[in-house]
Amino acid sequence: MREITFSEATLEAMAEEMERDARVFVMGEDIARQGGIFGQFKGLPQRFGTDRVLDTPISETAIVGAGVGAALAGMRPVVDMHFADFITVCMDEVVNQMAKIRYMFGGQCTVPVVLRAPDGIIRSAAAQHSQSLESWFLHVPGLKVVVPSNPADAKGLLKAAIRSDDPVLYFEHKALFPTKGPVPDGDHLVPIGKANIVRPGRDLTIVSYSMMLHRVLEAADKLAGQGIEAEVIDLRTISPIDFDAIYASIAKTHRLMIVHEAVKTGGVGAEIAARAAEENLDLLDAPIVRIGAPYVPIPFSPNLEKLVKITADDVALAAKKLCN
Amino acid sequence: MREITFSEATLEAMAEEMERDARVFVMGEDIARQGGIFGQFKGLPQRFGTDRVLDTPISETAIVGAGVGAALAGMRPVVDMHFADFITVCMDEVVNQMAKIRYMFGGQCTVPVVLRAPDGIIRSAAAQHSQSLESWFLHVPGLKVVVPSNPADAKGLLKAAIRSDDPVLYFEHKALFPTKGPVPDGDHLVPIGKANIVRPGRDLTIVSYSMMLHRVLEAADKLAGQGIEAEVIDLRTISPIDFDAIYASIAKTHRLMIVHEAVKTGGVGAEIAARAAEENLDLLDAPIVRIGAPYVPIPFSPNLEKLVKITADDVALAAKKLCN
Amino acid sequence: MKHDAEFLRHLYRRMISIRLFEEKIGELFLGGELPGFVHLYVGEEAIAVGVCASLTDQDYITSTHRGHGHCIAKGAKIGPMMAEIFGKQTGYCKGKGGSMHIADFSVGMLGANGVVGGGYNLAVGAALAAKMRKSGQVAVCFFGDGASNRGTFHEGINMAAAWKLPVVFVNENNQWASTTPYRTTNNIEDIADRAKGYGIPGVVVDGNDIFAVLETAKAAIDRARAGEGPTLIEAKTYRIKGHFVGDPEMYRTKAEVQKHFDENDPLKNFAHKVIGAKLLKQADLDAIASETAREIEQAVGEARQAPYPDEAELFADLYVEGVK
Amino acid sequence: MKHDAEFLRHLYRRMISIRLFEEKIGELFLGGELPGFVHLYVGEEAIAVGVCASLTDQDYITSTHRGHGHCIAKGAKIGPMMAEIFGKQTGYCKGKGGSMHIADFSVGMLGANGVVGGGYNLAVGAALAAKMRKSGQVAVCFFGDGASNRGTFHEGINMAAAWKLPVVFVNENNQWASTTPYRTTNNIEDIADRAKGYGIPGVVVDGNDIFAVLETAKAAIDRARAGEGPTLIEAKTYRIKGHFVGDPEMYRTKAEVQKHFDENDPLKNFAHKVIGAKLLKQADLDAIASETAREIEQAVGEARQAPYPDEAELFADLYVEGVK
Ligand SMILES: Cc1ncc(C[n+]2csc(CCOP(=O)(O)OP(=O)(O)O)c2C)c(N)n1
Ligand SMILES: Cc1ncc(C[n+]2csc(CCOP(=O)(O)OP(=O)(O)O)c2C)c(N)n1
Ligand SMILES: [Mg+2]
Ligand SMILES: [Mg+2]
Repeated sequence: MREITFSEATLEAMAEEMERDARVFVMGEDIARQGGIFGQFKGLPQRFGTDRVLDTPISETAIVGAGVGAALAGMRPVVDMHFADFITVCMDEVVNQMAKIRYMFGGQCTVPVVLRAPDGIIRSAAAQHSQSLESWFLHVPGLKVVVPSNPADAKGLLKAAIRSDDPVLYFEHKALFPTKGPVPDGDHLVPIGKANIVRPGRDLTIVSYSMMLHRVLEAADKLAGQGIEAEVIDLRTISPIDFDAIYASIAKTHRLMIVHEAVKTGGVGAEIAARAAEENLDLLDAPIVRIGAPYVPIPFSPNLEKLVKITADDVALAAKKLCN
Repeated sequence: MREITFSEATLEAMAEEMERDARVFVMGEDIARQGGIFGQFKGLPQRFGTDRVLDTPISETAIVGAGVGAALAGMRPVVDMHFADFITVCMDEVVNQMAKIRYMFGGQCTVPVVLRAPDGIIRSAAAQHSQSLESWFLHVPGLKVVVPSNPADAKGLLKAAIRSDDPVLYFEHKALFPTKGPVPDGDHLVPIGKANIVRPGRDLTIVSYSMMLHRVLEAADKLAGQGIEAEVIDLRTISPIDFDAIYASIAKTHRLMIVHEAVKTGGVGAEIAARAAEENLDLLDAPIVRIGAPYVPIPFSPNLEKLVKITADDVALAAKKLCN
Repeated sequence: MKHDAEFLRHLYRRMISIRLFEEKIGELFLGGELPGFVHLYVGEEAIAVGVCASLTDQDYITSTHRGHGHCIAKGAKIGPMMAEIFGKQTGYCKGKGGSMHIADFSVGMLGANGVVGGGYNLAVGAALAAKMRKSGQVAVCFFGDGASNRGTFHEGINMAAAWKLPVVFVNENNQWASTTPYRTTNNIEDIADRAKGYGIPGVVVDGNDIFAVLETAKAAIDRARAGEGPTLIEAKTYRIKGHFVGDPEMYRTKAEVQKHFDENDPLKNFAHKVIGAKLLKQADLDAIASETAREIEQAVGEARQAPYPDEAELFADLYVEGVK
Repeated sequence: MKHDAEFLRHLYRRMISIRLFEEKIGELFLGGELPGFVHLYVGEEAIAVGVCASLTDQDYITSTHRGHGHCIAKGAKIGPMMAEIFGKQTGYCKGKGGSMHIADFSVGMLGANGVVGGGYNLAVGAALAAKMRKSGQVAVCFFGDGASNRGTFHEGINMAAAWKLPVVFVNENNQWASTTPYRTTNNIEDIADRAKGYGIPGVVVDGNDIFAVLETAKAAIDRARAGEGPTLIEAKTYRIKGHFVGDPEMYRTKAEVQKHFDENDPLKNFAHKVIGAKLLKQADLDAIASETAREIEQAVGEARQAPYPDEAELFADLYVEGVK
């Protein structure tokens, strides 16, 4: 299969969906002239015109609010957050409008907005440009949240998100944009809400997503060398979470670990662990282990930043402990 | 002990701390002329002047942002959110500024702001005026979060919050304001970070806070009539959570249930359950049960709203099931 | 006066519908029949009706917490409005929205909004959709004097001005934001002056004179439709009723209110003018009023009889594509 | 020209410090020595220095992502600034903040800000504190043309105007918000015109002429100190360097940039005027420049040698009162 970057994969998704459906357009800061900080919009204005690829003012409430308004008026907007950290600036538009409008209005309308939000740690971007905030949105009924880890899923989930009649938050890890991977030709779609077993195993289940999936896969390689076979699940969607896949796996492995880059406390791992401990405690032979960032803002200094990043060794070590 | 309302208790706390420290002031919408929607600021402008009790424009980013700025300049502001739902409007100020400034700047300053946020369901206020959003802030290092359930704690925690050099979010349930309870005379303080065992028991531990604590206590009464003795813990603070208190209790009861009004998925209960399943699974003889709101925005119609409210019967039923 | 009798009757019908509807709602609320809380549009009828008279069902409006008048002016039906405010299944939002979240997408009424200032960007987005489609549709955003201090005012109007979107921003300056007088939170006499900061026309109009509103709004709507961009209209009026029904109104005197009503009642103004110009007779107006009153009585009767939403409806209309 | 030689030397020292500091930072960054990303203030020196010349260490400023110039202008030391940008323990923020979060509270520099438009309300709050204490302090908020479209601009300036706070808003209109030209996102020639919407003075000044800036800023600062409220100053300038170091600058020609620099370099302007007026000699300027260059070289040497923060520092300075 051809290999392209994550960034190119999202670009293909955008182009194909904009081609397919004239109602699809995209707006955000520095996406037309610059092509996006990560090149993720490059060439779209040339192809679709700056009427459908709009450089906006620095006005996040207008970007998201107008996205919702355009959706109510029949369009299918993709809005870009520049950095996921700035979703804080328009939380009202996301939480009180985008998520609730259809329900509050008794189903009179749909809100087919996709909100793209580059997140995660990259190169000492420090406390206000490095956050992974996806777990907040688990707690907000009305949204769907996807978190691709590779180019194929990046494309397939973005296309699915654009076609979805529900609002979808699409968190894309900044450090993933330049990474390459195989992407099927043609109209490749990945269903929202379905996890992916990326590595089968019998000794423990490791659930992860986005960037951290790669740390987990490295760890799984190491563990295999030490006789421990981890089953690795890429969630792909964190709202709704595919608990069927998780439960099927722990029915086999009887051990569960969850790994994400976001702060451990109150992260997605909390919901997964809690739900497993509620619904399937019998299946488990050991405590449920969560790995996430320590309880601090992301520090600037590279040697401190390193301490909040999760490594394959962290994962492997914890997995070994869990399997003993 | 004298009995006063929750609203009066917070008013005493404000007055005492404003008396004690000239740097303390309060600002928000409709707090001076109106005295607060729940009467919680009544009389303060008369006593301290409208220079220290300020009616603001409808500008939540300015209210919180200026609170943070005033704190950086040496004041001790209390800022009022009117309704907790509107914290979404100023999430950047709370999450990216208030919580992170001290850390990012290497401890050059303190940020002694108290943010008061009336939350919870009351009288069909519907999807945008009924939310309980406290769990988001568990996930934000740099904040402390308190959730009083009764007048004495309301007073003691508010005084402690105002005196704290760290930023504190103070969530006060709208339906609690008119409720009465005993409040000690004098300089009553409740330490941030310490839970309260409000009812001892041997059969299961029920952890709760704010309004739901009362449903839990009602349930505990019912359960006692059926031979089940629940130990009830009022968290009082949800960031940081007093895990010592929870673990000491489950070491005795071996059963854990968490009850809150917020949406169950991604709620505070998730963190508590996950942490218990990680650190003290051995202590538990049964699944960890969480009770929280179902996964929908709060509907307007009273008969639907009722379905998202947790009752003492819901709690008692789940507890009985858990103890069998 | 260049309007024909048919059109004048239409205007009066809409205005009196609002007046009688609101008075009935106030009565029902005080009688304990309505859930939630309600904000009445009494005294501001000329604004919504005067503006909407130049709109078609294909045009959009966004509204506020005080939204009944906007609904009726845009052509929503009394029956499903009344049912919605009762929280009944037959309401516009199937009882899920209530007074603060009432909407009728079939006539382009994109919803009341519980978040003050939440509507600007929805209107901007609807206008953006219209511009992209070249459909000739116009969006109108109604908002209060208090709302003019939300950041969304600035972000929305700036974006609309920069992109020359077909949107009209209609400020209803009723001198009060809840308990807070206009001039204590704004340092300018006329909100319309803010238009200068966006390079768009800003016009002050007597909001109690429907003919003045009609003319001003028509010019702005025509301008928007012609692709010449947004206008900011400030309609000066006065809030005759309390902020919400049940407001003790400690912050102003009854005499002040009465004086405003006596001098500026838009319905009296209308009657005076059309009867003076011999275009309609008092008897014409009375006939319309009694017909309207009957319609409202009927709506109340039907709403009382209508069922609450079935409990099975709780999860309906949250997602288009199912999530459990 | 009424300034004495000592003062002129002071101005030049600050301006050339910024210029040489920024050029050095650019070089170090391209050499791979600096973590994170850096935004340079080259070409805008006259603004920060001209404004801060009328402030004392007791006065406050808030800054932006492009904050080095504001730091130096306010009197921060080169050594700890350089160390901070290297991420070292000896930096102003102990390496936790970096370029985008640099602060020096000892001279009233309340911090750079990674959130565009995050500074307005911090300045408003600091000014509120000053007003409450009647301390005579003034706060200055620096912000970009792009930032002028954030909602916080509106909320902050409105609150400051309504409350007549001692704050001066200084817009640095360098014609670019990252890759987006000013006039594509703003429908007005002069941002200063927005002052009309708040009933405060709005003044345009040549931001490349320090004497013009000095005079305008002094008048505004005096006005603020006298209790007459805020002023909005727009200093017109041009961004000479890329948005960040490493910016490929595909969105403009080198010739355009060169033209602006040739015609408007604020340092050349200054030299031309003071030498022309025979107040200083070229040799005076050269001496200051070489002294400054030495100081910067020394700071680089020291920063290189300085240790990274100890790993034990990770959790330090998050809370004042410990939380684990
Ligand atoms: C973001 C937000 N802040 C505060 C409130 C609470 N609130 C509801 S209505 C209101 C006053 C609104 O005044 P105005 O905009 O003048 O509208 P009016 O009520 O006069 O029609 C306030 C403060 C809210 N609903 N949303
Ligand atoms: C709220 C927010 N949105 C977007 C960004 C990304 N961003 C950083 S700098 C910048 C451009 C700022 O332009 P301007 O305010 O003119 O300042 P300048 O860089 O020209 O000094 C943008 C869009 C951000 N940091 N914060
Ligand atoms: Mg008003
Ligand atoms: Mg700029």
